[in-house]
Amino acid sequence: MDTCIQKIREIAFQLLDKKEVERVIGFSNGTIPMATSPITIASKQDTEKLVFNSTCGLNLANYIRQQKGKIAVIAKGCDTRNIVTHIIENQVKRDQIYIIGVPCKGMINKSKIKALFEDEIIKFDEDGEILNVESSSKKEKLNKKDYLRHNCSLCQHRNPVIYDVLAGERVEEQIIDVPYPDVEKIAAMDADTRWGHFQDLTKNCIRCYACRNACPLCYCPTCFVDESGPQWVGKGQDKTDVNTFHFLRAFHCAGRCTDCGACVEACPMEINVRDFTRKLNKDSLDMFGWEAGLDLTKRPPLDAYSPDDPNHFIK
Amino acid sequence: MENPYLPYPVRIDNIEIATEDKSLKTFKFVFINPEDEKKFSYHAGQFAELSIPGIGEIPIGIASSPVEKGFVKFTVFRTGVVTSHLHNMKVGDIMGIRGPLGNWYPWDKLENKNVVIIGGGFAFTTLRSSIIYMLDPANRKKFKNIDVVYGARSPGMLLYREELYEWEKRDDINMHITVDGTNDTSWKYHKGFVPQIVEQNAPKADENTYAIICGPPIMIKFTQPALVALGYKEHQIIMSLENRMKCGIGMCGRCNIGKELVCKDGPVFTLEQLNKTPKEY
Amino acid sequence: MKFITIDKKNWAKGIEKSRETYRLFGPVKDKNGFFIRDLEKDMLPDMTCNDSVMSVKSVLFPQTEKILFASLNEAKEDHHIMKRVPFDPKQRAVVGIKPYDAKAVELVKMNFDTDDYRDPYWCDAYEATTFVGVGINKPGPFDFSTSTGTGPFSETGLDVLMADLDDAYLAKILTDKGDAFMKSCGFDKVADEKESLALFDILRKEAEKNISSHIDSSKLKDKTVLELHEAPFWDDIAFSCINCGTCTFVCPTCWCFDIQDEAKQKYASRFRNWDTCMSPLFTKHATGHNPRDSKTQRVRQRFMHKLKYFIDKYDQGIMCVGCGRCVKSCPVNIDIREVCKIMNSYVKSN
Amino acid sequence: MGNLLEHMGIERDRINFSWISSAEATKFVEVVKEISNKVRALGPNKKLVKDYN
Repeated sequence: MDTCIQKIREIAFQLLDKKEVERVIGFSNGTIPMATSPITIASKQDTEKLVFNSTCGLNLANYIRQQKGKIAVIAKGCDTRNIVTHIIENQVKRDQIYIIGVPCKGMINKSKIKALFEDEIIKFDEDGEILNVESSSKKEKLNKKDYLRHNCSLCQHRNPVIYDVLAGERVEEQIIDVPYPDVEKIAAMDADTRWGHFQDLTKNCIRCYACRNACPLCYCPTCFVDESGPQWVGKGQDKTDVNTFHFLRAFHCAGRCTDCGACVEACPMEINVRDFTRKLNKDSLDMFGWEAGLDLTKRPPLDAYSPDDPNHFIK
Repeated sequence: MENPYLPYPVRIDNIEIATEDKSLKTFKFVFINPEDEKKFSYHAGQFAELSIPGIGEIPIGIASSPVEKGFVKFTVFRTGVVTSHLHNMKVGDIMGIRGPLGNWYPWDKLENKNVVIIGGGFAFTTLRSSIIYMLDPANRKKFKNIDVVYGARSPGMLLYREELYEWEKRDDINMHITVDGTNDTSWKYHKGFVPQIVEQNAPKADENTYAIICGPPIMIKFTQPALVALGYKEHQIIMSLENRMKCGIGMCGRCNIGKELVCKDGPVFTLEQLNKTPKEY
Repeated sequence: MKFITIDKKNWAKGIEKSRETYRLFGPVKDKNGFFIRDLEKDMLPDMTCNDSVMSVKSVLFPQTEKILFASLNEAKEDHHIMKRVPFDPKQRAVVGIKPYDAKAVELVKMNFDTDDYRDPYWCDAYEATTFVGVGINKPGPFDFSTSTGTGPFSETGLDVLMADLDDAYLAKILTDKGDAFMKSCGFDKVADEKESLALFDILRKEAEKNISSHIDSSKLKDKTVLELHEAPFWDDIAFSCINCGTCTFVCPTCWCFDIQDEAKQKYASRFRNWDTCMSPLFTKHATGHNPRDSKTQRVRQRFMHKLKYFIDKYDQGIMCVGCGRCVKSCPVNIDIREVCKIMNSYVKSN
Repeated sequence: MGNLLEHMGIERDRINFSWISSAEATKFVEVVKEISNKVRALGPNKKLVKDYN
């Protein structure tokens, strides 16, 4: 990753130096272990602050809307797919965005690593495929591949699908035979067990909306949960209201979600809200052969009429 | 101690359409429990939460005056969920009122002073309350000259028209009624925006003159320089703010400007106070 | 000062016994950490809890609380007349809370119990609650509570402060409420005052020494609101913020709320829900005008409230107890310690 | 949408999408009859129901 950081800094420096972009959006080191924070850089001196590592799990496509002038953004494979969706949906213009693509070997599952320790992690660094993690009571040397986020372990688009420059060598794509084992596992349960699964999934939700706000696709000026006339959903902790928020938000991402995992990354309660979105991603693939954000020239399935639509109601 | 969230039950006693476009209605409420009226003892300039069970609450300035007994009045602009619902309610319907809330115009400080009241559009409610209060025979002698500049888009958009024309006839109050424009050839008052009428007609400031302003942000913005030009100092300009509110008692946290809470420390502030706080209103 | 020794072998039995008088709350381990929950039958407070994801504030101030109700059935005499939801007068005890959370309760009290108004929901719950705290022997790396007027063995806001001595608890009884709770548990083995005081002193010093994180808020008081408000650094601080409500919801001192009505058929309920200054809706007027329309304005509001307005209003320090929850939970790692540093060291250039 | 709700454990027969033109009165009646029969067979819904009080 170190060479990649150097490359990112060089590219950013050049872009700012030649005034090709007004700002570069990237990641900076966080104030606590296993944290990085989105940052915007306008001066070439500040490019030293840019970093990139396995903790950059957020999706910077979330920061590219409503920016003035041309900006550069650092993007992993899933993030570039999200940018494609943004371009298709007319949220940004291709020529406003300079994409610094980063071929990605996956981001780490912070919750899973934290769960190895009784106390707080005080030190984290990575050395190639090895993660060195330390708390005040113990040290662990971990293989990164065992601690990938779930979406990264099943990712088939690690390389950016759209970019102006790559900040590293392309990586080998994973061959995944069963891309949706999690969805299939839930589908195999009976209806009441499935219901129980989703009830349990969201039970700790505090409705902070971090999942929604970390999601680049959730850019509606007024989200349906915030609408008051008419009010679609109650605002309290009623379970039905909480679940309605989750499944409707997921539905609004149907055919658009690139499974970047930012929603789960952001959730302070470590809720795997991807259990909602992944079902829709699988349906998009099964019914329409569609994976979001791969092609600038194709309209997404929910936005196009086709005489051979597999849904029976349309006939 | 009383529960400050629990509204007093009231019955809608009368509903008047206040403006020609029907976007404003004046609601007259009577308290279902007569003893609640005493508890709801208020000063001109305060507001209350109109509370409709199952719909919500909305903070509205009290348009009736403390010297008017037996009822309370509110003039409400139809805009959101609660006000739309209220506009569809009928005489005899039961709802709630929570208050009185907030501070009021500084009546003690205004004694023996000249008072200039400046209002625009539908922000004339607490100003009406204030004028009725000052004109009350028991109070009129406490104040020196009273000037009122009040403007609306058109004659039909002026609130409390009958009262305005009555006041115009009196000699203990100087009315400067204005409209932005009108085709009505019989219109016998001013034409022009409030700031301009203020500049032309409001009395010049001396240390015994205070101005109370209530109106839309754009009017306030342009009236301030007019008042400054007339010699008003920051502490002589008194304004009433509106911010989004929920609790009305300084607890829910949303209406603050700096450390001041508009619902409890306000809504009435002098320009001098406001100039020390962030302009988050 | 009264001290009581509790053999851990007797702990469970004693806590169980207190249920005759008290409804119990305490830390419970769940999927992603500890939560302070209503302890149902057979549940004990999990005393291994180092710190909880959510603070103790929900005991007095639930995230959703029904406050009033009314019948909308016009056939009923009292239709459309709102009434308070009856208050359960049973005594409550929160067992195993951390001293910084108890300090937070004291800060929140300033908002809900004022000279002008008393919030009956919060205050009634507060008066019915006994706070049984436990000192933190090994503070975590994000605990900066000694910089915020509390600390791992601070007594502020507690009725009992216990020290965990491996096989026993040593309890310092701080109030009559605390004394009553200990009696209800049957914990009555009095410990020597002098020795206990000395022991607490050693534990406190040891724990405070372990605190590695500090902030300096000393200069904030003397700055003007406007110089901080208009300072140039807010856009940078706010850039990464996604405007979720995590920081405000995990914060033990954030008290802002929303009031919402719901109606079904002939029954109306009024609820209050936690609200967050991070949401644009928090301040949006019905007209569409929003005094804090931009992300920067909202982020600034949160930090200005905690680190400036609160100081100016109450002169009781900052509105932060140094628990570190927001630091750990923020999805984009906005760190109040860094923001405090920037604000505290800011000097307006001319 | 139907698939997602079903995936969450809501019975499939409670959810129906139909495309009916305003001129297709007969079809509308048929569809409504069919749905009501299916839902009646399922009995009252217990999931995703808001508990007021």
